[in-house]
Amino acid sequence: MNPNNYLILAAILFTIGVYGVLVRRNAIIVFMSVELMLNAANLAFVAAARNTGTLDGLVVAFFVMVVAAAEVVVGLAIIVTIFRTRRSASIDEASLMKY
Amino acid sequence: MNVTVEYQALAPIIILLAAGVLSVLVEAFIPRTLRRPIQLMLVLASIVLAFAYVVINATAQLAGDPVTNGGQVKGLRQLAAGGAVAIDGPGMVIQGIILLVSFVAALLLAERQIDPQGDAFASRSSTLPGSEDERQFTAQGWLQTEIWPLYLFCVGGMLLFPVSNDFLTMFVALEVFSLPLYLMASMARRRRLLSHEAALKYFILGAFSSAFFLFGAALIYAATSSISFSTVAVAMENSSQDGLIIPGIGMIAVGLLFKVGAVPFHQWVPDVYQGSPTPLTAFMSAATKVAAFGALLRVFYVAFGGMRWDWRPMMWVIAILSMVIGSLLAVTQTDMKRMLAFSSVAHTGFILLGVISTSAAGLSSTLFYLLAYGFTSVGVFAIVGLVRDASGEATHLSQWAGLGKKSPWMASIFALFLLALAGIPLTSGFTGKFAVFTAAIDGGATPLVIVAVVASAIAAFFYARVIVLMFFTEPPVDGPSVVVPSAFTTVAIGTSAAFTLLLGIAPQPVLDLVINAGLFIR
Amino acid sequence: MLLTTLMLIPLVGSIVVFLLPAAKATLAKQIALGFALATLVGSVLMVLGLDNSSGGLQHVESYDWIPAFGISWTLGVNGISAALIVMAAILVPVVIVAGWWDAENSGRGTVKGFFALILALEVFIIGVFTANDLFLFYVFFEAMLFPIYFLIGRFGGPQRAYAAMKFLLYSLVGGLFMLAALIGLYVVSSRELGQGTFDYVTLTSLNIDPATQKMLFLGFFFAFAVKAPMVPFHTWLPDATAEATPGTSTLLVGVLDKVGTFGMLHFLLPIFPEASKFFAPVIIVLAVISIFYGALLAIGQTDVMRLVAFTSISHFGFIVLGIFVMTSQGLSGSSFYMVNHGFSTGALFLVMGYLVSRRGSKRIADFGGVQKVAPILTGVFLLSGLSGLALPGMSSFISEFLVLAGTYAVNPTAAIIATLGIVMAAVYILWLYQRMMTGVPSKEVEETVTEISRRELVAIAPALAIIIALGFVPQVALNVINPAVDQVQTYVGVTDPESAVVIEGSGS
Amino acid sequence: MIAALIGLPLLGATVLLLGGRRTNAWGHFLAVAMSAASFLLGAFLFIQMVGKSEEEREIGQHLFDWISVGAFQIPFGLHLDQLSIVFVLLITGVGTLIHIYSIGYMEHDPNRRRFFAYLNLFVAAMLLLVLADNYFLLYVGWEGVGLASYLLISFYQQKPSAATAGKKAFIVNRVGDVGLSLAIMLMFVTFGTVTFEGVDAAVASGSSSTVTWIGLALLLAACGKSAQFPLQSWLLDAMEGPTPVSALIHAATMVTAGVYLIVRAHAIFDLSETARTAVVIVGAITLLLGAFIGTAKDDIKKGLAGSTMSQIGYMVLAAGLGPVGYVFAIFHLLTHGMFKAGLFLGAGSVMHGMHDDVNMRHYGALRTMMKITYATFGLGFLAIIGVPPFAGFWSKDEIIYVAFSQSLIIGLATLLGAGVTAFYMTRMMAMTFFGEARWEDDVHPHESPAVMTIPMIVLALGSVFGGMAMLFVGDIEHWLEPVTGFAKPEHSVSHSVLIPITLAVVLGGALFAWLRYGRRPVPVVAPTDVRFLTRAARADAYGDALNEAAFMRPGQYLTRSLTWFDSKAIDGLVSGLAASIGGLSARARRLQNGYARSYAVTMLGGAVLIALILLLVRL
Repeated sequence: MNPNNYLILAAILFTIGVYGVLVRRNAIIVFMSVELMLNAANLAFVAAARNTGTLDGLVVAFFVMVVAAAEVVVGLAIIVTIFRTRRSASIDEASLMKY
Repeated sequence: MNVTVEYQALAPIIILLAAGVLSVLVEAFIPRTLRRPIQLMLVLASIVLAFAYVVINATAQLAGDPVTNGGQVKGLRQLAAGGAVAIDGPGMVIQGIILLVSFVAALLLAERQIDPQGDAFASRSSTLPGSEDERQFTAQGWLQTEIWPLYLFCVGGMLLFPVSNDFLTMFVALEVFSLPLYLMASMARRRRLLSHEAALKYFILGAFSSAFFLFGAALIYAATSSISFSTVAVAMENSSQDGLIIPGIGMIAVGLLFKVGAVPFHQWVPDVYQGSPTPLTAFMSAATKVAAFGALLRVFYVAFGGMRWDWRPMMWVIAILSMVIGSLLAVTQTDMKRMLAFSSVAHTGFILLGVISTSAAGLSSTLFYLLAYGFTSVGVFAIVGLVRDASGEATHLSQWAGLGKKSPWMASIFALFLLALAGIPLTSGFTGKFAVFTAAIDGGATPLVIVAVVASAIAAFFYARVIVLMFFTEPPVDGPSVVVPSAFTTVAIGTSAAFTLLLGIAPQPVLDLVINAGLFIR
Repeated sequence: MLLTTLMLIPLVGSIVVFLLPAAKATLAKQIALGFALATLVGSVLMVLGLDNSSGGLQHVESYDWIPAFGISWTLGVNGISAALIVMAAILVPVVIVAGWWDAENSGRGTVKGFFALILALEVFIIGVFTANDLFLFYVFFEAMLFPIYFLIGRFGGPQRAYAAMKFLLYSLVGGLFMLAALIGLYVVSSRELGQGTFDYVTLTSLNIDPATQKMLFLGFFFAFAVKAPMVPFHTWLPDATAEATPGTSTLLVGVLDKVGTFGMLHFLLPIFPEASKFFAPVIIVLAVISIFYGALLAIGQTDVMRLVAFTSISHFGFIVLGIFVMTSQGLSGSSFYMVNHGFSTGALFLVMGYLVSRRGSKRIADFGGVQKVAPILTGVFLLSGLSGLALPGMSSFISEFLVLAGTYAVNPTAAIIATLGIVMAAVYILWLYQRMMTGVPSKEVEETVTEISRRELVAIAPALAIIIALGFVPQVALNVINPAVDQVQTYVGVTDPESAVVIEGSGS
Repeated sequence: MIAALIGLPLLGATVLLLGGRRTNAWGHFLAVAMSAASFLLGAFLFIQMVGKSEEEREIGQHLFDWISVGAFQIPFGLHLDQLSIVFVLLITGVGTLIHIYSIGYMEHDPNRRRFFAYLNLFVAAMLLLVLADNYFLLYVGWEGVGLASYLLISFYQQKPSAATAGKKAFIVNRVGDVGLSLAIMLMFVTFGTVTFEGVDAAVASGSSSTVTWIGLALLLAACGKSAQFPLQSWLLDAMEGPTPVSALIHAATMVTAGVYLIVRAHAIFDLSETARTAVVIVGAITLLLGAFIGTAKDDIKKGLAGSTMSQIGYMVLAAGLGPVGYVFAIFHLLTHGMFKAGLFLGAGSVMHGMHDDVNMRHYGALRTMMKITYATFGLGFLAIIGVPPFAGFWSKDEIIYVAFSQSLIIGLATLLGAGVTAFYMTRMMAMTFFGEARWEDDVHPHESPAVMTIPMIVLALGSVFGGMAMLFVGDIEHWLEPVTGFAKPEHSVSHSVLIPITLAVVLGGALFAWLRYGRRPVPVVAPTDVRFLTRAARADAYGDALNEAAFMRPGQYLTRSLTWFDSKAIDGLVSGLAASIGGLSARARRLQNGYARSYAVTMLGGAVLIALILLLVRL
């Protein structure tokens, strides 16, 4: 089948991720949506690598996984701190600073 | 294929990352009492050393045109690490600026005298705000040194960011300096809720934007079958894949414009600047902008250089939005840090003027502006950190009334920084503005300059208002006072002030430097 | 070196005064006065050193400053700037003596600060009139604002913060547009010469295409019109003068605002000749409007300081008029007018200050009958007023008439309308005199208003003496000014209309 | 030599003004001395001039180059010729007398020193006016006398009426100055010079329209200074000043400067029929208007002021008649200078004796109380109404004669004027010196001291013999001819016919007045049930009302509305702009609502925006 479809799929995943970020209140899920976006990018890279027959895309994919892992560590740390203080993981509650 | 690693060229980056690893070990194994001096030594030493290497490399580059000698170790205008990193004139200038600024900022972070409770960071980030054990730790006067490894990794990432020559390296560098920033932002000693909130917002939005960046890179890769800027540039010339390239450029732009804090990707800026520990705000406002603009320049001059006629209009709009909205929103701010945050958004717009003119003049003027702005910005936040009352920093504008009476010197220096931000002659800010405006008009962006002028006019109002507040208004009873800092902060403020004046009165040497830095390597 | 030295004298003075301990108020005043007088001597020597046979720049000195942008520290004077510098150098000591106690009376700020600021201001004044690198000019143009800004904001009246802010913002906005035009000019020059420059003489030799000229002209003109100030960019001036101390107002209106008209004369005409000719008709109309607008509003004021401010707006109308008719009489008249106006308005502000400081009120209605209690003060008032209404025999009359005659030669209508302005001048001055000085003094006036003190008399005497002396021997100044004016005319490429030619034009 | 004429009184003024109180004691003597010295010098120069042959009589003194800008070259030069010398003598002569008189009149005034300083200043300025050798320098003297007049009218500064009158005089004169300024500008742009010599030489080359315009501009100037219609209104208020001032400035000298200007600029008027006609019309209107006002005034000084207007009207009219009239204009000016000064001093003396009361209805029967005053005033009275052989007769008769030679209407106007003059002067005599005493109780009329009466006597002698002397001894026509030119009118009613008619009219007027005021008792309070004409005359023929309606009211309205406009519209616009920026900012802040997710939305919007722009560019 046409490998371009993988790109399209990636785009769809990315969009879903964006949508998740925009509509979900729970910080964890928002964060998961971001991860989804990253992975969509990964998929795109891999697919593109397949298309173009170059390796770079694959390399990128590995790096991105690592980076994403690091991001999880930092992200969860922050979210957990917030959760422990506010007893809720809703990112809308973190809105003391405005205007 | 065998990849040779040009260690000298990469030395600055390597030094800082290595120092970062080292300082993690220090945290792990050295007894608490000794940590601070060692860490401090480590940080300052590594930065100085890295700077020294940048200087060495630069001089070596000026020695002769190295591109000819096969990209080998000697002449350092070259692609390093198998083309993943490009150590060239502008890159090195940016690195130099980052190192200078981070050195000054490090001094601020090391300050332990202005806050009676210790430094600007939570005695234990893990404790809950307002919880019993927080009170205990504070009472026992616990002080952490854990920011230092983070700081080192952050600076290291920043050094890599503007010189990385392919999307992967750039993405990694982006994350390497962003993640520590997210963490440090959450570590304020006082007003911890705000600090946490800042960190959360910064993190979520930062990750969001970097995802855009990454996906954009993927699209470009799909279109050009390469992630290396130089090859991408070539491939774009004759590529039919507009469907991929155009969105690709757009999404990469989103990622980078977020970091520089351009409208409409700016909304994190005020919140994060306000919430973070003030010394860190100083660091962020200066270093992050510099690094991010370095990367932005490289991507849009090198990778998308051939497409400038496509992306320029987009940048025009962003620049106009940044200048106008930044200045406009600053007018009604009541919190000093937020006001400065919006002013920094406006300045992003001004710097974009230089980027847009896509010429040698544009490049050099942008570099100059970054240096000028970096120091002014560090200095201004450094002083904001000094104005305190019992509850900590007094950042509400009304609390600044009559400071000119209480401590004329600090007030005068602060006024100096404000004038520089407003772009008044004989300050660095004016020279910078002048340079970018010149480049812009030369590049045919006269309308942009007109907008910039109007924006500056609006901006002049809120800077002048602060001066009126400090000098022409009677101080309130029980108003805050300017605490006397230790040598660290004093030196930091002094240096910033010195640079702000120097670059205004005798900018020629620096101008020579940025002009001789030449263009990006392709 | 001469001019730089001339700037160094007050600069050193300013620093010395500033470093004095705050307690030593009197010493600060004496030192300030000393340096001001030294500057005066220096500037007089400078003028005596001028060669009146040439209208070009003299005492020129030039050092590279920021070669990257073709910016240099280029100073030089011609007759016009020289005359203005001397005028300023005379006014500064006058103001220092007149404002001997202003700092204390304001109750805010330190005495040494007040006098240090005044000297600092003098530095920039000399700079702005001598700078012949446009960038340098701009730098001084902006730098000048801050001493005044602080003089108003620190030592001014109840509304001082507002007034200072308004003054600063108006000037900054004007300056920013000038900056844009300045950069534009730089780019144009770099396109034409390869390497961009800000050098005045070089720029006058450029031939810029008319469309660009007009754009750039407007940028500069806006800044100068705000400074001058011309209707409708004038509203900052009355507020500023109403709040500032009389001395500050004197320097602000008498000297600083001249930068606007000086800029038009020295930069706009020579560098943008076509644009100047193109816009001249519009500007002439604006100028005539300013003359009447200022006069009428002066009549309508109830606050003495505001009143004087509006009379100045009217006078600036005359100055601008003379500049843009571009005849030798008009140009020389305007240049001479700038000098005279410095003294006459200065005298007015100072004498008003004397009255206000005694009575403790700026409202005209609070005065009346002063002639009974303070005849000498009244005489001084009348003399200043008469010079303000350009009484024949006083220097202000000669300059005003030169402007009108020069205008008539090319634009009779404007001249005729402007001439009606002299009637209104009489109205606003004499009516003011009648309301404040004549009649039977009220109880408050009798109690508060005392005869002019020796110091005050000494301060104001030079200004009045000069006005009368120059009315008798105006050539002293005109001989210095004329060559420079001819130079300007050659730059613009205009000549005076032949009287024969004018017969047709005038027959209306 | 000539400069000294001006220099002496100027020196006096300077010393007195700068000297301050120190000079109080002897100040007035210095002033008198300076004025007298100037007079002697003038006399000396006059004798010298008489000695010379006609060509050499005109002498000049170039002091220095005053102004030189491009073609605008003005010398600081003086110039003495047959015309200026007679003025010099009049000014310094009458001036000195009035200085002397003032010693007595101002004896008890605390500000006497200042008064004498101003008097000297006036003499100096007036001399500069008549001695200048170019219009621009003349302008300085012109304004100088205006200033002196302003200072002296509002000399009693604590009196609001005086202050107002002074201001009014100055401002109205300024309107005239507009004329003078424009005239000088026109001369400059047309002929390239403003010296009398240069203009006279070049005037022929000017286009007729230009010359006419110059003439009209000069006429406007003359109207202002000489209180001619329509700028007459200030003169009556000017009587607020001390009486010697009224005598010197507002009767004898300054107010006649307009006539001097017209005669001096005769070269221009010679060339422009239109301008001359305008001058004649103005003169005719004023002479009737002034006389008309004079008929109803109860204030002795205002009556005389009206008379002054009217007499100057005669002069202006004569000047407007051209070469046939110039000399007689000057002739009448000189005689008038003497008798009108005498009359004013007489009035002053009366007021002096009547506690400064000026209302003639409180006078009456003073001939016994003040014999000298009565005599001198009477002689002046005979002179002004033109009874032969008194001074006024000769000059006025000549003017009437010439007027008839030019046009019947003008002639009749002058004739009528003569009649009315006789009427109001007789009325004045009757009300003041005849009839029954109507004094207020505490008033004890007494003759003035010698220092005051002597000048009056001298002037009285002048008004008796002055006319004859100038006409027969001085042969004034031919004396002035070289300067002004002189022509005998071609055809006119012969003197032999005209003189009887004139005298008849005069006698008629006098008789009518005598019947109304000499025979019948004069009510102490002015009757209010009077005819419109009387009311009009009392209200200065509504001149002020007109000015107020035409200029003051609209001016005040304009000022008020502009003040509003300035603060509301212009300043309002600016501050409105600032406010709107603030408002905009306050509203825009709301977008920064603190929710991370909405920030993300904004970012997405930004992304879309960027994509759109990129695509648009591609299209």
